[in-house]
Amino acid sequence: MNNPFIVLPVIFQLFVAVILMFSWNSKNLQKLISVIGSLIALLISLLLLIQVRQEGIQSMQAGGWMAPFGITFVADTFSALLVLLTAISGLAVSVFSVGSIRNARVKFGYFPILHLLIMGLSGAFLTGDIFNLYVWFEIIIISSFVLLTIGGEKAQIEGAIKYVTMNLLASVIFLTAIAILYGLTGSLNMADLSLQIAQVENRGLVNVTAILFLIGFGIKSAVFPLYFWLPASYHTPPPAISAIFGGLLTKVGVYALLRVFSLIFVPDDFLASVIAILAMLTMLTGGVGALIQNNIRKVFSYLIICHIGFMLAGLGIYSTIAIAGAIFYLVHDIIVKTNLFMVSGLIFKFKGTYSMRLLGGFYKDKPLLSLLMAVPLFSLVGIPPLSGFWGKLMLIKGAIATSNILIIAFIILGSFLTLFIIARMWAAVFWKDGAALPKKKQIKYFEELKPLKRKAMISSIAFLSLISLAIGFGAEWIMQMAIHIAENLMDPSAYIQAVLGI
Amino acid sequence: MLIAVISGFVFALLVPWIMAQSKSKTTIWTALLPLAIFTFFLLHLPEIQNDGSVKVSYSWVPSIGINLDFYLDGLSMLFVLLISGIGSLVFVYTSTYLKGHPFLDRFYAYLSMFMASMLGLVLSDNIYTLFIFWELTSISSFFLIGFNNDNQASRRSALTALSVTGIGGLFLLAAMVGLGHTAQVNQISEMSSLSEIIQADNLYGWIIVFLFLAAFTKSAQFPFHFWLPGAMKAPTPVSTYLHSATMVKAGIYLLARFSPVLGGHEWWNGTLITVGAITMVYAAIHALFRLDLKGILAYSTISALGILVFLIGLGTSAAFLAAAVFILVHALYKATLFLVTGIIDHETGTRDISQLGGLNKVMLPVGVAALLAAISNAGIPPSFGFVGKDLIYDATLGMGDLAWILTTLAVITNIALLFAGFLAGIKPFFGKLPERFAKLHLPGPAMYIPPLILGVLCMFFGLLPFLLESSLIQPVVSSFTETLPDIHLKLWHGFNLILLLSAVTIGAGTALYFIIKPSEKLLAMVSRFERISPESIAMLASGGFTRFSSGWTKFFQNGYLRYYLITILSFLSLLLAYRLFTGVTLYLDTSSMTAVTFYEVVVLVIMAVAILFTVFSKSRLVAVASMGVVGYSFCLIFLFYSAPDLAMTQFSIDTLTVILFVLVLYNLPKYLKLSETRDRIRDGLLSLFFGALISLLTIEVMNESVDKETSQYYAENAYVLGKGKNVVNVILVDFRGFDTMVEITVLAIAAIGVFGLLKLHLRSTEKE
Amino acid sequence: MIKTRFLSNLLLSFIWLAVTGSFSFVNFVFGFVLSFFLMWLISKDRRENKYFYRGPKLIAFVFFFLYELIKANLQVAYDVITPSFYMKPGIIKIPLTAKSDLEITLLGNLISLTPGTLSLDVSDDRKVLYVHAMYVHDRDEFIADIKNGFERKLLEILR
Amino acid sequence: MSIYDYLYYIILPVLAVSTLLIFIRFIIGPSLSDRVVSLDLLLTTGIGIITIYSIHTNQPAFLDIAMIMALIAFLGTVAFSYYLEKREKNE
Amino acid sequence: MEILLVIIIGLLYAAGIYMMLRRSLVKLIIGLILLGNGANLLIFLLGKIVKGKPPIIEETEKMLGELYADPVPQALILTAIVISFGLQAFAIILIKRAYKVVKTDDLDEMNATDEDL
Amino acid sequence: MNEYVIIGLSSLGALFILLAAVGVVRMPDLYLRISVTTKAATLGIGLLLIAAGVYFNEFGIYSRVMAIILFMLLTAPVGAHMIGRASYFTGVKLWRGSKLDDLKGKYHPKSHELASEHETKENENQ
Amino acid sequence: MKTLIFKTASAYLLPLLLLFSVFILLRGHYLPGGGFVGGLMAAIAFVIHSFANGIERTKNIVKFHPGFLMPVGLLLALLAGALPLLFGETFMTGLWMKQAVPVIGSVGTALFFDTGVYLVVIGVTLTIIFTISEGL
Ligand code: NA
Ligand code: NA
Repeated sequence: MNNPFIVLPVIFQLFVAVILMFSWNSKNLQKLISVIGSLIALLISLLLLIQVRQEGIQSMQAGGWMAPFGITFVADTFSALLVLLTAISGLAVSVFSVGSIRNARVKFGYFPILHLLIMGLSGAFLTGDIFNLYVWFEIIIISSFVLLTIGGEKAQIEGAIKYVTMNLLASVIFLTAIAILYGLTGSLNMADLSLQIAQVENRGLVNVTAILFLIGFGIKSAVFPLYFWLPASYHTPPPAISAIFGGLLTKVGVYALLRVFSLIFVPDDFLASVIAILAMLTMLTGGVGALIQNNIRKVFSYLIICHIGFMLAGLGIYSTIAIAGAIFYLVHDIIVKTNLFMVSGLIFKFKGTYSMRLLGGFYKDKPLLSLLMAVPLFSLVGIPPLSGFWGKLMLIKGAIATSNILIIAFIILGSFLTLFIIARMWAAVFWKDGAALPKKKQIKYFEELKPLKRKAMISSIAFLSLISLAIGFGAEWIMQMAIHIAENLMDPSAYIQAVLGI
Repeated sequence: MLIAVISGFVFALLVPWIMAQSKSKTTIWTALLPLAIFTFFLLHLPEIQNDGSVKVSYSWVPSIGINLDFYLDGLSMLFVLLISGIGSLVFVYTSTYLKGHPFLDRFYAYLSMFMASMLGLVLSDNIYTLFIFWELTSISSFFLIGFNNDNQASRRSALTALSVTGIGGLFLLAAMVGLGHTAQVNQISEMSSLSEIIQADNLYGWIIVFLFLAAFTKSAQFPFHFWLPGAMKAPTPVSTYLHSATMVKAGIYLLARFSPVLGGHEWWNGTLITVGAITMVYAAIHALFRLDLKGILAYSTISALGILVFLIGLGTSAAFLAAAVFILVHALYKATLFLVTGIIDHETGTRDISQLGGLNKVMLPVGVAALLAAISNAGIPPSFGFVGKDLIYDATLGMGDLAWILTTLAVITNIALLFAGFLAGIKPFFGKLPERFAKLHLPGPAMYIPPLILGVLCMFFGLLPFLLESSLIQPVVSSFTETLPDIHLKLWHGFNLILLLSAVTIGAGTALYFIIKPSEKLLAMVSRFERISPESIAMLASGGFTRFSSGWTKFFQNGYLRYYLITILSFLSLLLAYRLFTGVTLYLDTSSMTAVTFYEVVVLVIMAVAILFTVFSKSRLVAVASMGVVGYSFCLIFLFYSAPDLAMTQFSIDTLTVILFVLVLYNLPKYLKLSETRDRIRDGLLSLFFGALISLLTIEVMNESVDKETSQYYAENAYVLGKGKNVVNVILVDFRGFDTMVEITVLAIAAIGVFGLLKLHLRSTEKE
Repeated sequence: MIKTRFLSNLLLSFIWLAVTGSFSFVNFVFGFVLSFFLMWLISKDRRENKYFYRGPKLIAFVFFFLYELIKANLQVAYDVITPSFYMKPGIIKIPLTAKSDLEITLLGNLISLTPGTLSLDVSDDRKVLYVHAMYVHDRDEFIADIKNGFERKLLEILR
Repeated sequence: MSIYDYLYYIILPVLAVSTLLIFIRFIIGPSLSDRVVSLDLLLTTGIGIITIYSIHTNQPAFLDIAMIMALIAFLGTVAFSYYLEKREKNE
Repeated sequence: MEILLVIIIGLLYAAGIYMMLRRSLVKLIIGLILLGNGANLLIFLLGKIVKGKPPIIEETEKMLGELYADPVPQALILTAIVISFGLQAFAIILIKRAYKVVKTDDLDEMNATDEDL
Repeated sequence: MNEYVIIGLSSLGALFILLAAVGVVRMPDLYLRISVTTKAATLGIGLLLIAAGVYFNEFGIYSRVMAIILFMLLTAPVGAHMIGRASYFTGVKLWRGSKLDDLKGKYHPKSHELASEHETKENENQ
Repeated sequence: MKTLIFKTASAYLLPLLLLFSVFILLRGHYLPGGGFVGGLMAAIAFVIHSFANGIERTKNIVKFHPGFLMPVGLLLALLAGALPLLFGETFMTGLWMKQAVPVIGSVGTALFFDTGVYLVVIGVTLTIIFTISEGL
């Protein structure tokens, strides 16, 4: 099977980025290209998912070199689904950027880099080669690093330094792990590695290598105690950038963890308990962190950590149901976190602050908008049947099946903290009377924007809210996929077959 | 049935729109929906008699067995009728109570949503949909309690209510999942036959713990009761609907519903009796000292809920019967009292019981309703309350050894409750009318007719209890228990112990009413104990948790990058070391290694010294230069070991890096503030430990030599298939060309980044 | 003029390579010398001839330079190896006859390449070259050495 | 003694010793210029080592590295000079 | 020889980390570079090292002979080096920008984003 | 025959490099170090390269060897000049045994313009 | 830096290095070298020139914005990768001309790909160095 179509989501983004670079001097053209490009990318990803669902796992051997000799790209349901979600988030952020990103940034390559970031994410989801995964990670790091820093003042730069240092440390650890894998097996193809690593007699070394992967990807997924870069940086860049970060960056780490710890390494008891403990502490850390924040973007940042704990718990429990839960949660979280950072951006556009203490009065002034923003907020909480609920349900199912009451307790704690925090935020930002804040000169307020820009911002939020609702109410659809994905992760023979033909 | 449930949600969405469209200010028409639902279910009443039930199922998320299974039996029928019946009255009442309120549309939306959720909850046969509707009741009540959202107290109590019920909801989820796991089915109606299997499962204990937490929080059982008095900040229709008649009874419903599945076990019954008893007594006594009408009602409601839990805990069919009747009794009189309180509040502007009196003179119909309710509450014949109280005593007396203790507790509770009922239903209307209230008028009929209807019903069912006997109560009880008791509801049982107890209750309660005069002083006296009340403890705990959160967060996220790195690296080192020293046999195989040569050693020595020099040099530029030396030594190493391409690239890149550094560094000040020696030693040890681990690991991996199939393939095919003789280059542009493609993209991004970083200067600090 | 000559010379040597079909360095040198000789034979104009006698001069200069290089190297070597220093270093200003960029640069570089001397800088008006030298026993003698040696010979070739 | 042995046992060690000596100057300094000069000289010596190594291993391909070094090596020197001058001007 | 290289690898990792734990942004970046070098050398070493046999096919041959250096690690390192270069370049320029904006090279003074809530 | 040429050339080359190395350690000031090293090393490398050319004895190799030597001849003196000049600005001192310094005071302290004869007024003031 | 010697030398070094960089690029498939190192060499040629003559003069020589080379190079690499799709092959399959071209050897998509790399590297390096030098 050699289906070149599966790299199209990646290549197409590169193509769009190149075209954008060529239109360097025309801001409006760039915006147009970006939105149209993102739309087409969404279509492509949708077609890919449909194809994978209908015809099974697709693979492409780049350059026609049969695996494991070339670089293999593999689209199973997991990858295709994540690529689709990336495209959805990408489209939303692109549209949101049209409304919210300053022209000065557009002049300095905002859009090309945004598309290259999305390309990197899609590439990471699709690749079947461990070193190629490293390369995709690097493109993600550099593009996010650039997006985070450019045009930045103090806070942004400080955040970026922390962000990039820890992520580069993660890369080095990852690279070290790849070196060891190569030393042990002589292979880089993940499917091939799956077979080769099973034959390594020195299991101790395999376990040590697994630790390196755990930490490397753990840093990227912002797991306790490796998460520090996230709260230090996510609240600093323009909201459109926070949105794509919040939605996708950590998720790629989670994806990598799930993939590597099912395909290449199967966690032994020690590792599984380490993962489970980390998951619980991650929930706790994210939850309590969010609890004491006042800046809404910081609240969301910590909640990302908290919810990464949920996904990690799925891996720690390591059963089909639990992993399906983690995957469902992943799907939900990508959409909702992207949306929430856009929501925070919109709030800022109205009031000129992210501080909950100062904000207020939305519910009275903007009832429809409040309703719109309530969708991602309460989806995040997981008020059933909104999207956040289903993954959690599956996780608890998985934990019950293994009688892991402690994990349940932490999931309950994490969920409760999320509920409390969001409800409190609702009370503070929407219910509380908003004293009219003094208008700051350096902020362009929502009312001052052109109608097209306003519509762009609101429609992107509406778009993702609709998707969230669809995930919640149409849970069956995602659930089938999540279970299918989890089954395929637990038994990767189909994946290996699709790549190596054995 | 689905339509009945869904319609509420749809209605919630439509209400604001319809109201925006219609010009008329009356909103009484909204009551048509609950009324229609009430009628719909009333028509189903015959179907559930004689053990009958109605079952419908709609597929939703079949892959995990979550479907919209609905099940209508006696128990659900009782609740459904309460929900839609009282709902209708509340809708009507609201149309006047909140007339002209700017957000009335939203209020109706939440109210319908809440009603629909309640309906869904009591009709669900699927454990998961049960949970879903349960959560929806919490969330819609959050919006209802916080409806007056510019009031800080109102926001706070909404938050408290949501927190308590929300965490309960999560426990319910855990309970349901556990139940589904042990029973292997998701339909409650199919679980009662699996009761033994479930109770034998290891998870049984956890399941009931979770379930209790859910039920006790929702139904305001001690020690989770404190959210309920706070929730009285909500507009009165909300208090009436949620906090007396319906939502708080969801916990009772839950316990009742699962009694046949989980009940009968000593853990189950023991806990329920204990918690129920504590709650009913504790709350009843608390009700004695309140001044706020709503506060009195809130505590008496908690007490009533305690009675219900207590009864379910008793687990006998007599107790179930008592519970079934008491649910109805309580709903009727308590809703009446709440609605009345709302009218008083609405008209007089106060709910302070010490300031109220003689209102009969200005609003007689309201007073009548209140009186009827108070009588029923007191259990004075011929009210329906009398029937209920009789059944309670009947149930407690049937408990064998414990009968006396339990009965005493019930009597004490009932005395206090009677007092509270009088306080709320009689005190405001009799006695002297304060002058400032002299000019008050009867509110609109939409407000006083609903309580009147309910008040009358309190009497009506008392006089004609048999109307309910087989139509409703018997089906209810039959859904609790297989062994159907012979049920005869009647007012008069003849002279017996129960009658005596009733008389004692009424007498003592009435006496109390005349002795205790609620006052600030009394309230203050009681308040002294609040420091040890569950609420204070919860607040203390939550304060503690916040402090813990703050400490935990600031400890880890302290702002110093190097501590972050230290944490990460220590964690990594520990895990690595553990796995390396426990799982790997360390040895060194030198057989396949290459010989040591002088010139290589020289290069390595230079490299090592240059590394150290880089680390310890006091000037940036010198560090950069010696980093250059490191790079150039690398270049030689690559050369010695047959990697000319690498050597070239390393060399060019190192030179460029040095140039970049040099271009950047010229305007930086000198290194300042060297860290303390202690820090440096700590960092040095950590670094060396980590470095040593990596070295060890490398040696061990080197021992495991493998044939590299991929390399062999490249060696054979680079020229034949790839048409190139420099195999490394063929790999880069062909075999692994994709890496290179990404690699140059990385470079391009870096360049754009550098360009923007130095050239983009945002005007002022304009923010996005 | 010279450039064209040189290029045609080069071209001819490549043609020679192609004709003989043997791509070796020796063959190339042979081809170059051969075509140089042939071009000299067929040249008519005196001005064109400059190219031809400049060639031998260039070779002579190279040998002169190598001689200087080795001589100076030995001198420096002796100083480096023996324990005490015999040197008398200093920075000397040398007035320039060389005018064009190329002339000055070449001169400066050649001086630098010789052990013991180092061209530090050229004045902005291009009148003098500052040279650091190891053995400055007499300033005027040193200046004369440079001017009569490197500079004169160099200019002869370039002009 | 073959030519390979000669290169290997005599020439390469001599070059290695030279490298060490130059590196000592790098460490001593004292000025940045001294370090730059010795860095440049290290590279030059490196070119020598590469040349001999290419003979020793019979790999002319290694000479290409020498070529690139020869071309780029002085860039570092130029950059440091640039730095020194700039810093001087700025002060 | 390998043992010496292993020691150098350990030294590079240790030095890189030690540098990263200093307070200066410049040192941090130098540390990252050293760390990257360490990883590269690790890849190189674990691919098995061979002296004097570059993976270049002889002019007269069609494939590599018996003994040759493993080309795969070389290709991987090349990619890694180049990518690190991109990141390094940006990071180095960031020093400049950071100094301009934050007026310091001291990382301890760059903790505002974590402090205010 | 070739062998002896190679041995001769490489020995001489190595010797020159060693000389430069000793020089760079021993010479008392920076300018002297530059003086000693650039040339000796260039000569040494040139000889080694020619040795390599003789060894491989191929046109391609010879041309490459020539190219490398040419590059070195072009860059080495320029580099030496640059660093020597810059060091002078930054005040790297001449060895105390130095005889004379014609360059003293000729540089304009701000613009780094270099005068040939007359010192600028600012310099006089220093 | 105003030094006559450096300035003059740089004028000769520039073409020399550029020529050399193309050489390195073209032979990369056979011997050490390739697009990356070749591109670096070319960029370094301009960097040296800019050190000697100032950014503005070098920019005049380059004639177009170096940043422009990046998308051009990327596009070239992309097209070299995508071209096989037209021939029914998968992405990045090497296509080769039947006959070898003198000097260069076999010409195929790999060469175009490498040329793309070459251009990107020049563009990137120059953009970085020029940007930072302008800020000095
Ligand atoms: Na010199
Ligand atoms: Na000299």
